[in-house]
This record gives sequence, C-alpha cells and structure tokens, in this order.
Amino acid sequence: MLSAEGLRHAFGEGRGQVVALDGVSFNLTAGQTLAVFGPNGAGKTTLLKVLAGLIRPQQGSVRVAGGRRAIGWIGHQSHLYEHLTVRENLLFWAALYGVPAARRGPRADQVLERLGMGDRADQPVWSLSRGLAQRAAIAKAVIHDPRVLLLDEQFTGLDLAAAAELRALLGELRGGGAPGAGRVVVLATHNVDEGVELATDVAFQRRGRFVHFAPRAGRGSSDIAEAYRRAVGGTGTDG
Amino acid sequence: MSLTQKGRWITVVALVCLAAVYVRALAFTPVERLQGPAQKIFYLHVPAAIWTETAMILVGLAGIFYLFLKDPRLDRFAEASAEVGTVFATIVLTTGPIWGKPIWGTWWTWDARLTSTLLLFFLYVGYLLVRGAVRDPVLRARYAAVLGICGMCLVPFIHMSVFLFRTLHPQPIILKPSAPSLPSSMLVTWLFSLAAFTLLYVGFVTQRYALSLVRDAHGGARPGHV
Amino acid sequence: MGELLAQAWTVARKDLVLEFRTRTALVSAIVFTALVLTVFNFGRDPTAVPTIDLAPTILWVTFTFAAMLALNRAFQLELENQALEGLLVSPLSRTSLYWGKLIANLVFVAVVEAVGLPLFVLFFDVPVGHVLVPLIGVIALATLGFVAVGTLFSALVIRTRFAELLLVVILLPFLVPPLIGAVQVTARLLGGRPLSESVGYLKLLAAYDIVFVSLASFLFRFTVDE
Amino acid sequence: MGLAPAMSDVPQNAGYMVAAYVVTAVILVVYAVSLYRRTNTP
Repeated sequence: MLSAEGLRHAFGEGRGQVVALDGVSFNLTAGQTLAVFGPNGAGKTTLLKVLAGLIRPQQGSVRVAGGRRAIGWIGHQSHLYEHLTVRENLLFWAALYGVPAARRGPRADQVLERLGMGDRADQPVWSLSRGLAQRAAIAKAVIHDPRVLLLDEQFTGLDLAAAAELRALLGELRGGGAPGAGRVVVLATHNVDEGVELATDVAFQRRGRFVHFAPRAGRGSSDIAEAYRRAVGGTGTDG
Repeated sequence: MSLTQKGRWITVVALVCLAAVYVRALAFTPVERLQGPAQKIFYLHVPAAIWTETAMILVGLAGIFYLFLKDPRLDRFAEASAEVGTVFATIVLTTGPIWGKPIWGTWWTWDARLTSTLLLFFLYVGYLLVRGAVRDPVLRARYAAVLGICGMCLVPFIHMSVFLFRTLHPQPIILKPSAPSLPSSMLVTWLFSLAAFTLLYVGFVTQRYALSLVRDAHGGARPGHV
Repeated sequence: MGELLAQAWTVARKDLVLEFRTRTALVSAIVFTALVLTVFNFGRDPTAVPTIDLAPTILWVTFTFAAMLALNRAFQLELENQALEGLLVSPLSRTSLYWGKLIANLVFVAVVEAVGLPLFVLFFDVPVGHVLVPLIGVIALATLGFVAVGTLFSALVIRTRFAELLLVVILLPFLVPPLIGAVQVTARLLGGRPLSESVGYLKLLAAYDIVFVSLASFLFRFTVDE
Repeated sequence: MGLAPAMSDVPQNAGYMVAAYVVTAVILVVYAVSLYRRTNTP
C-alpha cells in the first residue's frame, strides 16, 4: 500500500549540508499505523513530505497504491480558504481529488457529520475556533477517502482534552480493524505518549535514519519511551 | 595550474589582444569619411553588444541543461556568464551614447542595438537580483534557470520589436548589424576586436566560475547574499 | 486535455469566487486605473501634443499597471490561506494549476480593462467605436502575453524576500516587446489606418503569446516544486 | 552620395572616439582587477 525504498535526501551542499534522509526503507499494508518518533531536525517532516510527493527524494523511491489521489496530508497548514465556507472548501478539494461531481456534496456532508461539524458547514472558515479549524482541516484531508493518511506533528500545541479528542478522531478515521481493511497511517511526532495508542508499528528516526523499526506489540508509551531513550538518548519529549 | 590561474592567463592574453586592437583601430585603420573618427567606436561597441546577447543565450542554455541534469556546475557557469554579460552591457550602454552624440546629436537614441542592450541589461539585473534574493542553493539554481531560459527566449522578441519599431534615424548603412559591409581593412579590425572580446568573455567567466567554486568550498552554502 | 482544463477551471473558479467575494483587490485595481488615467490627463498639454498621438501610450501604460497589480496578488490567495502546499500535494498537475491561475489573472485584468477602456475614451475623447473589435482583439493578445509571463514569475518570487519588488523588476523587460507591439497597433487603429499595416506587430504579439504561454506552462513546475 | 567629401570636411569628433576607448578600457580593467582581488581573498 505504501512502500519506501532507500530514501536519501539532503539540503544544501558542501560543509553546510544537512542530511534529512539517509537510507530509509519500509513497507506498510492496509490497517497498519506507523508512529515515527524523533527529535526535531531528525528529518521526520522531510520523510512525510517525500512520502506525500511534495519533495522528490535525491535517491530512492516511494510507491503509493493509487498515487497522489490516494494520499491524505495533514501538516501545519490548513489548506482552507478563509473566505470560503467549510462546505465550499470541501467541494473545491473534492473536485481536485477527482471525486465525481454528484458525489461531492453527499461526501462532504458525510465527513462533516462524522467529525461532528455538520452544523458548521456553511460558516466561513475564518469564523471557526482553532479546534474546529483543525477538524475542518482533517475533514479536507479525508474528503477523497485516501488509502494513505500522513500526519505531521498534529498533536503539538493541543491540550490534553483536544489531544484525546484528536486521537479518538484518528482512531475512528483509520477504519479497518480487520487486517487488510482500513487505511495506512503514518504520523510523525516528537512526543512519545501522543501517538502510541494508535500505532501498530513504531519507528525512531535520528539524523535521517531509522534507528528502530518494529511492531508495537502491545508496548505502552512508557515501554516505548524507554526503548526510545536507549536507541536515541534523551527523552522523547526533548526538542 | 588552478582554474583561477588559467582564467587569469586567458584574461591577460585577451587584454593584450585588445591593446593590439586599440593600436590597429586607432592608428592603422582608415577614418570613415561620413562619420569621422567617432565611427571607430564601432569596433568596441558592436562586439560588446554581440557578447552581451551571446552571454544571455548561454545563461539560458545552461539553465535548460541544469533543469534536466541538476548539475551545479551549469548553475555556476550561468551565474558567471550573467555577471560577465552585465559588464559587456555596461560597455555598450556607455560607448553607445558617446557614439550617438556626435553622429545623431543626442546622447540617447532609441537605436535598435542600444535599446535591445538596455533591455538585456534589465534582464541581467533581474537575474542577479533573483540570485541574490534566494538563499537555498538548489532553489536559487532552479529559479535562476527558469528566468535564464525565459530571458534567452526574449532575445529574439527584443530584436523583432526593436527592429520593427521606427528608430530615431534611418539606420546608417555602415552599422548594418548582420554582415557589416565594410572595406576589408575595417572588417579585419572588427574581427580582431570580436576575437579579443571572445577571449575576454572566456577569461572572465573562467575566473568568475573559479571564484564561486572557492566560495562553495569555504562557505558551504552556494554564494549569494547570505 | 479535458481533465487538465477541468482542473484548471476549478482552480480559476475558486480564485474568482474569492476575488469577487472579498473584492478589495479588484476595487482597488479599478480605482488605481482611474487614478492613473486622471494623472495622465493633467500630465499633458492638449494644445501642445494632440491626444491621438499620446492615447495609445496612455492606454497601455495604464493597462500594464493594472496587470502588475493582478499579478502581485496572484499567489497571495494561496499564501494567506496556507493552501499552496495543499495544491502541490493534490493530484492537480502543475500545468493545470498554472492555467487556473492564468485564467483567473486574465479575468481579473479583463475586468479592470473593461472599466479602464471606457474611462480612457471618456477622459481623452478618443473615438474607438469604429475600431472597437480589433482594438479589443489587440488588448486581449497583448494582455495574454505579459500576464502569461507574469503568472510564472509571481510563482517564482513567492518564496523570495521583497517578492513584490522583485516581480516588477524581472517582469519589466518581458513587458516591452508586447507593449511596443500593442502601442503600435493601437496607434494605427486609432489613426484609422487599415489593419494590414499592423501585420508585423500582430505577428509579434501572436508569436510572443504562443512561445511564452507554452514555455511558462512547462517551466511552472520548477517554480513551485520544493 | 556622389563625390566623397573632401578630406577637410570630415567631421572632427576624435574626442568622442578617445572617450569611448578610454571608458571601455577602464570598465574592463576595473572588472579584471575586481575578479583578481575576489579570487585572492579566501
């Protein structure tokens, strides 16, 4: 469903070069959720941008079943036009992702309903609170029912309640349950206890390399934090 | 011998050639009766204008190859060619009015070659400003290549629009840009001058290319107004 | 091909809905155009220079300014709304994105020109009735030229510092050929001369549009991709 | 153009010629020196 092969990417040249990806390979199938932990600057955002096709890797390749049409990207930017209403935004993005015209309206309503925003559909985005705006951004990312969902640092800046709410949302959106069904989700975060419950697999990224990649196998956030400390050094929450 | 030294040697040889051209043009080439001695500015003005344009076309070609091959050397060459092209444009834009004043009575004439060189000068300024405004070396190289390619494609349109446009005075036959219909002795001087300017271009570009190589090794990030 | 245009129209429609909903940019462009025309009126002495000679230049300088305004805000929508990344991650092809932006910019400039032209006729009492259709044709032909290049360059300057200033500087040389063509053809039209006398310039404008729309469509991806 | 003008009425504008040649030489030498100095400093 989503596979990466020998990804290598660096910024700049000569002595000032920053290596963001230094040989990353993995393969994820439907229903798998990979949580990538690592300090800031480990190359997590670059990894996600390469997976999403925003950056062409200098070496290596990414294969996504269904191509870009099957990718949902939730980054730091909302991709929502403030002066358009929530529904207008969803219809616009649905059109770009090739959702047939007739299905766009119902699809938008369905997604908004599932995210508990049915009553906000016709409000301009600038009038939404920060939490609602994030939910609208998530609605935009899943409007075309993507097979692969990429989340970059979505938990930063959220208080406990909002983080719990987002986790529930993502768990529900992930779908599947039965192996082979549901989406592939890759989420990057520098905070261990945020993404752990969702993950089926865990990876630690340091200086562009996966220094650990294994199924979570029932490990809780404390076990992961301990494994992280051994592999990367320092607690998962340092900057 | 390092690239810098090679560049310097070529430049020295080129300057010696130019000195020879100066002597030949000033002392051994007949004075054109219609325009008088001022006509001899032609031997510097036209070759410089030709190389102002050629340098821009080379910037564009380097840009095309860079976009496909992503080879930083092409970007370095484009940067060097643009800087040298700007220097030649400055020569054209100074000698032009000096030549225009005695012949046409005004310092600035919307003469075809002068106008196209002025536009090329603005192109170079824009190109160098873009290079200065982008810090990331890969992005800078790519944006410079895009602008260089557009600049190269603009050259024929500058010619078309400028030559279609009625210049201030009828074009004196002596200055026909294509094959200057000149008596042989004048033509030989002109060709010598063109050769000298060619060598100057090669020497200057080699040195400027070597300079950005040196800056890379030290600065890490490609040069620019970092 | 159909898919490309459909996607392009989706982008253009979004831009136009936003533009007509917020209206600030559009209204300010129209007011700006009226102001420039007014300033031109005070800047000349009707007795000294007959209006008909100055009219084409006044019209085209005004339209060029209007186009600059439109191009300046072309990608502002994406920046203000943090949406460019979304467009790049979606299956929308870069060419469709370029055409979408081009269509939106052309409509924006067309609206400003649709207001500017009658104002121009009113302020300068220039009879255009008898040549209205060819005049609109020339306006469309020339506007397409510099808006095509301007849309490419407005994408190029987004990530640089002083983007607005840089856009004007790098676009200036690219405006001159279509401007020369447009002014010349407009002068002949207003002078009542048959269109056949402007064939050279019309070919220039048409060739310019073909070359730079296709070139910009190809180069666009290099200005937006990271 | 009929007869070539007699030697005497050839326009006497040698001054402009000299000015142009000097300006060109100055520009080229200044640029050559600037390149030399820039490639010298580390």
